[in-house]
Amino acid sequence: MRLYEYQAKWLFAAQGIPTPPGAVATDPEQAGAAAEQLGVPVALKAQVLAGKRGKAGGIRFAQDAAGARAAAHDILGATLNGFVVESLLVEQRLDIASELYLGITTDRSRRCPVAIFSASGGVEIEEVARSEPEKLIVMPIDVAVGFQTYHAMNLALRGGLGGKLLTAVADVASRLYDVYWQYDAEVAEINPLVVTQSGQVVAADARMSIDENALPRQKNLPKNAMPGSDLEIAAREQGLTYIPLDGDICILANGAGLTLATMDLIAAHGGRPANFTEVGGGNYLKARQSLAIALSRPRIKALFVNVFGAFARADHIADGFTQALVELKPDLPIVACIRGTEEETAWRLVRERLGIEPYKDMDLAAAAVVARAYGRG
Amino acid sequence: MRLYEYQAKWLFAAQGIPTPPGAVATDPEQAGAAAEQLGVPVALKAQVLAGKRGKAGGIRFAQDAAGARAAAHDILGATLNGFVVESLLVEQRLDIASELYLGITTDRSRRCPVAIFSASGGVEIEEVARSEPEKLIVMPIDVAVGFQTYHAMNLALRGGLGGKLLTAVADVASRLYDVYWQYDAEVAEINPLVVTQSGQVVAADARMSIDENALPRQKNLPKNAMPGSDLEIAAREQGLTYIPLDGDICILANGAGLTLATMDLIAAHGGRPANFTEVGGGNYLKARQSLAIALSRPRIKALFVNVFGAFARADHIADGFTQALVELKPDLPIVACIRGTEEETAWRLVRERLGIEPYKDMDLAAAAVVARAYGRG
Amino acid sequence: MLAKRSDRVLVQGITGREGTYWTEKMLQYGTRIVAGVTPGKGGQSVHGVPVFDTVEAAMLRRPAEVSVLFVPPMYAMAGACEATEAGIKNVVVLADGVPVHDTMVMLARASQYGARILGPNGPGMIVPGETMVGILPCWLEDVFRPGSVGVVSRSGSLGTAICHQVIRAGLGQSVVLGIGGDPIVGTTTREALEFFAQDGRTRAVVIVGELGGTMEEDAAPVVAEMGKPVVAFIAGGMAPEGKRMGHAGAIVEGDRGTVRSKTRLLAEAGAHIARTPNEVAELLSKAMKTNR
Amino acid sequence: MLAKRSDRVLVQGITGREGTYWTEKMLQYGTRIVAGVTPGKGGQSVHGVPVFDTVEAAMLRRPAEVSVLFVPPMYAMAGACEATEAGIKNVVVLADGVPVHDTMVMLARASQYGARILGPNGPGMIVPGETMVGILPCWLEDVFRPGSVGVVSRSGSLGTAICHQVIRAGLGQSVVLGIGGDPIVGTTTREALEFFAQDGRTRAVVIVGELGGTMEEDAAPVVAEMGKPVVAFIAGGMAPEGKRMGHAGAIVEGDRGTVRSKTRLLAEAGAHIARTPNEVAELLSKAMKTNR
Repeated sequence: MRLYEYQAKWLFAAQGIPTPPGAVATDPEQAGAAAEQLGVPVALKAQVLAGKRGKAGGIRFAQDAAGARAAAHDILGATLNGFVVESLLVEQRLDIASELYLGITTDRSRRCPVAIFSASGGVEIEEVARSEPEKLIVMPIDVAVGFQTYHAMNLALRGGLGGKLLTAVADVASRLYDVYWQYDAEVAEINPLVVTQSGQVVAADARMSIDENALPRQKNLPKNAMPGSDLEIAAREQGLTYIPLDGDICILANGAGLTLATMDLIAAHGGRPANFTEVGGGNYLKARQSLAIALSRPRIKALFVNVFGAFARADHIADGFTQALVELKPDLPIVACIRGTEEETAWRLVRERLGIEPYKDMDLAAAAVVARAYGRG
Repeated sequence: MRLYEYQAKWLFAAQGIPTPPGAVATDPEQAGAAAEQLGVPVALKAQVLAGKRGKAGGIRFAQDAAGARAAAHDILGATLNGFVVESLLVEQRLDIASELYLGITTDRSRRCPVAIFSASGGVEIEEVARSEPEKLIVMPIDVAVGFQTYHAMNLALRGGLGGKLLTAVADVASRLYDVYWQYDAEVAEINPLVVTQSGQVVAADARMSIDENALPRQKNLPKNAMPGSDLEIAAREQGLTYIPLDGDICILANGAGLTLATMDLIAAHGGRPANFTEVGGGNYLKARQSLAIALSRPRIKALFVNVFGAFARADHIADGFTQALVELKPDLPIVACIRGTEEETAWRLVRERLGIEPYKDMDLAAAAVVARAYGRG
Repeated sequence: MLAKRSDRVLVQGITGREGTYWTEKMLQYGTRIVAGVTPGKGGQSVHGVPVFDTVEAAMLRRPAEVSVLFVPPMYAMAGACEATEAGIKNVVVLADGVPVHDTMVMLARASQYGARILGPNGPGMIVPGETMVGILPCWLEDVFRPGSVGVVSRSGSLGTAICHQVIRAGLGQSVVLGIGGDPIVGTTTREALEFFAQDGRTRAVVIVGELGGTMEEDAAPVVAEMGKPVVAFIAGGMAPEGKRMGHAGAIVEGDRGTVRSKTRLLAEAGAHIARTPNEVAELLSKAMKTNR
Repeated sequence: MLAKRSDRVLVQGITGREGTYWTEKMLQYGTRIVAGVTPGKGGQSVHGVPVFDTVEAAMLRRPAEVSVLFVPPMYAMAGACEATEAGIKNVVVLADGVPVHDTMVMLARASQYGARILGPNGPGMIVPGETMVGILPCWLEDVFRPGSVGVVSRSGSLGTAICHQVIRAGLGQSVVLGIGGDPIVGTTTREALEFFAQDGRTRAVVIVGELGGTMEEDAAPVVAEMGKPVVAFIAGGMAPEGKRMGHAGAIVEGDRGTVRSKTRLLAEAGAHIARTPNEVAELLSKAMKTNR
């Protein structure tokens, strides 16, 4: 779950990381008032969960309160990389002497957190990673030990810092790890970490995303709507994963891997998958909601159910989706392929409740649903 | 720093350990009101930092509010094992089915924390330790791992528990370790841990003491006066260690070990040490306060200063105590033995400021101070 | 690394609904389940298997080489640590939804004790005809049969479907390893391949992967060296590209993590790439014939 | 376990007041100080010793075998962990006031890295005439002289005073170990005795103990077996009995921890017990003569 910049900055500031004085504004008046209170000049930053916000016009500067109101008027309500801007972060503008990069993330390959630092920060950091990798210091972290100040000191030192800047950056880095660890973050990132003309180190931007599996124990996080369409949000509120795609064949499968493979299979047969909807684990209990969401989109031409039951038993899943389809009564061709634990019970449920014969080979089933969806069956 | 029972119970309860409903009372009216609010019968427990409180009459029971007032009237202001009772903890009386013992402490010999459990708890636990040591389970804790619920489960299991009582006690034990660790405790102890008639596990008593070296980082502890005489408290407030003894030769030495040895030496020569006052480490800067406190007692017959400077340099210590004696002008024989780092400067200061010749051999010095204190010199 | 027929197995969380159900399935398959653990339920029994309060207590009376955890995701870390601390060297974590930080701690502790974790978020493992530890539908005869194909899968349901393809090819499996679909797992594709390279019974390998992470890329060098045919199916070619975790994610993963990068590296290492599950059967048949 | 003349020494916190003062004293005594560490002060020098920002940075350019910490008590744990992690095997922690929980963590980490801690809350160590690491007044010629008596002390000032008694007895010291006065220390009296038992230069040992804890009791068995005369002075016979830490303290310490229990066990093991510091000189002279 990704946090907004201002939310991440709350958490950073609470851990003692310096952030610019600022306030959130949802209308131009608030933005003007914030500018007055903070003292000008200010930066106004669109709060959207998208990168490259600056290039898309999501960051503006203002010399006075009137300018802040005008800029806020322009940005609020605008669409930025597909997201509507609903709030702004108004901050004191920093006198930038230099821009550093600092991040903590989970490294899937090393199977541990890593701290990343570069004295060449800013928006072009990925370009630095490609062209001058020696300027990026990546340090694996032993979770049993944590990331102590002396580790952070070594990181900044390898990155070329010295003197007061070394100790200031190391202090921020070790606090950033504490935030990352404490909030079950996937990533906690400051880019740029600004060194001001007066030598202060300040987190000018903040990016943070939380492991959704850890949300049950993260009671103190800011409540936050993730980005997405209304359907995505509806699914998420019910604890379901639903990602809409461009196509027209609705897919329901169990397990992320089989769902991905089912999409590939539909495509291999010339079909266009309409969504990624997973009912693995305990989610088969929510088949009705999943299907209601997935089928509610216009232009759906067919439904393909693909189940290979194991831990989530085939009969349980079949019970869930057949009941749901009996209730929803979609006016669509339905093809179901079912295998796995208690498959015979599952087949019986499909025959009895839906009046169709289940497939046992997913390749044949995929071919059938594509043919029927596009009127070739 | 030892906490009062009610303070320890606050910390335990905040960590989720069940404690009896209760309230603190400092006068009989409060005690009566508390009894009414809690519902009778109640237990009234003197809040003093002394053991065997029950045997000394510090615990009373009452069947109604009037009884509670009467009991409070008896206990408050009474002296218990040398401590004046200034407050009571009024608690719902427990229906005791059995009493267990549970403690976490730092084991100096094993150099790690240990968890201790016995199904035979209560006031006679030390007797159990002597006569039936097999009933006491002592489990060392790896600080890198902590004391997880499964460790606690093994502890309670080895102690003979099973079923729901096993999981309930294990839950309390692992929370008790969390309190111990989080608050830098030397000991966190529940004796008895009561199993009520209805099968609940409740911390009927609570004992906790905090590592004083950790107080600078323990900002959230209840403020608390440690027990002791006014002089002890005055010394502690200035960050000094001062323990009054029965004798009449005032001692000032640097380092705990040398101070102890100096006391022994005075005794070996037939003298009676009046106090333990240490000025090691950075405390030599507080020599004036130390001496003011130590010399303020009546019947002091002589002052013996014994310094062997190392990290705390002899000249620094000498500078401190000679200045203090110039100011305090005690009308007493003074004997000073000084050795160690920058000793020559120290000797010069003693000669110039106090007009006495310092000793270099502590045995001769001790003999001299005893002789002069008792008029034999 | 893996359970053998002779290995004794402990079931943590045996008295729960899933634990009880799968204990029966495993016993029926021939898995040597010697004990179960549920705190507070010591002394009971489940399908004839004695239950203990802790792993330590179970190990004193009924030592085991393998433990499989039927515990909720938030308790998986404690369960795995308990098992490794009590001396179990192979721990199978099935739970879906374990926080990644917990997984990292679990793996750090396991490596201290010289133990291996399989999972989290996988279906466990099976040596067809010998033993099954986990939640695989071992009784389905057109899915699991003894044979010579090693299967390593990040996905439970897809892995099971691919096992059916192995049978369709007229073959069977030496070992099927469900390594789990989480971002970080205890046993990687690469480690599974290293095992298959050494394993005498395994004559060919199927890799079931999916987009995200770099496990398939990391395994490619072993594919090149192992001297046994490898067929790979990487799911997710049609999925929208996953959101990267900030610059940090881009920096640590670089250009890797896509289906394209995985299939390219595996193909360059000599693996046969299946575009659909059914192609696995065909490619496998062909590869086994050529290899002979 | 101990510094030799050839050992290279790092000074953590070298730019502080105490660090600077004692670096000069150690250098004058002949200690091979090769580097200092103070974060943010890399590139400076103190008495000719180059300063680095971290121990890792120092070790890359100026490797050392021993580190001595002149850091405030709340930073001792981090400093010791930094040193052991960077590969230093002997760490001397001088600070008085280190929280005991920090000491336990420090020791657990040191043992992971195969390192030894001397201290906290001790004055360090000296091999008279060779090297001094810590804050001992090594230049006092009637306190420290090369010789054959090993001294182990829990107290800095008292230990120094006892060293003077060794000189009064016409002898000198092989090694003086200030193990520190804290409830938990990295090197115990027992471990020191085990070293002295093996050490060829050491022909007799003086134990300087005090009331509290069980280090002296724990060391008694080594006294009985070491075959070298041992003189012990245990301070605190006149002190009021320390407050026990609840029942728990009584349970773990039992009847041990008093001056009486320490002197009884040491005497039974064959140690000569001094009642005053001056008696140490007499008992030592006598023991060395008898032993010849």
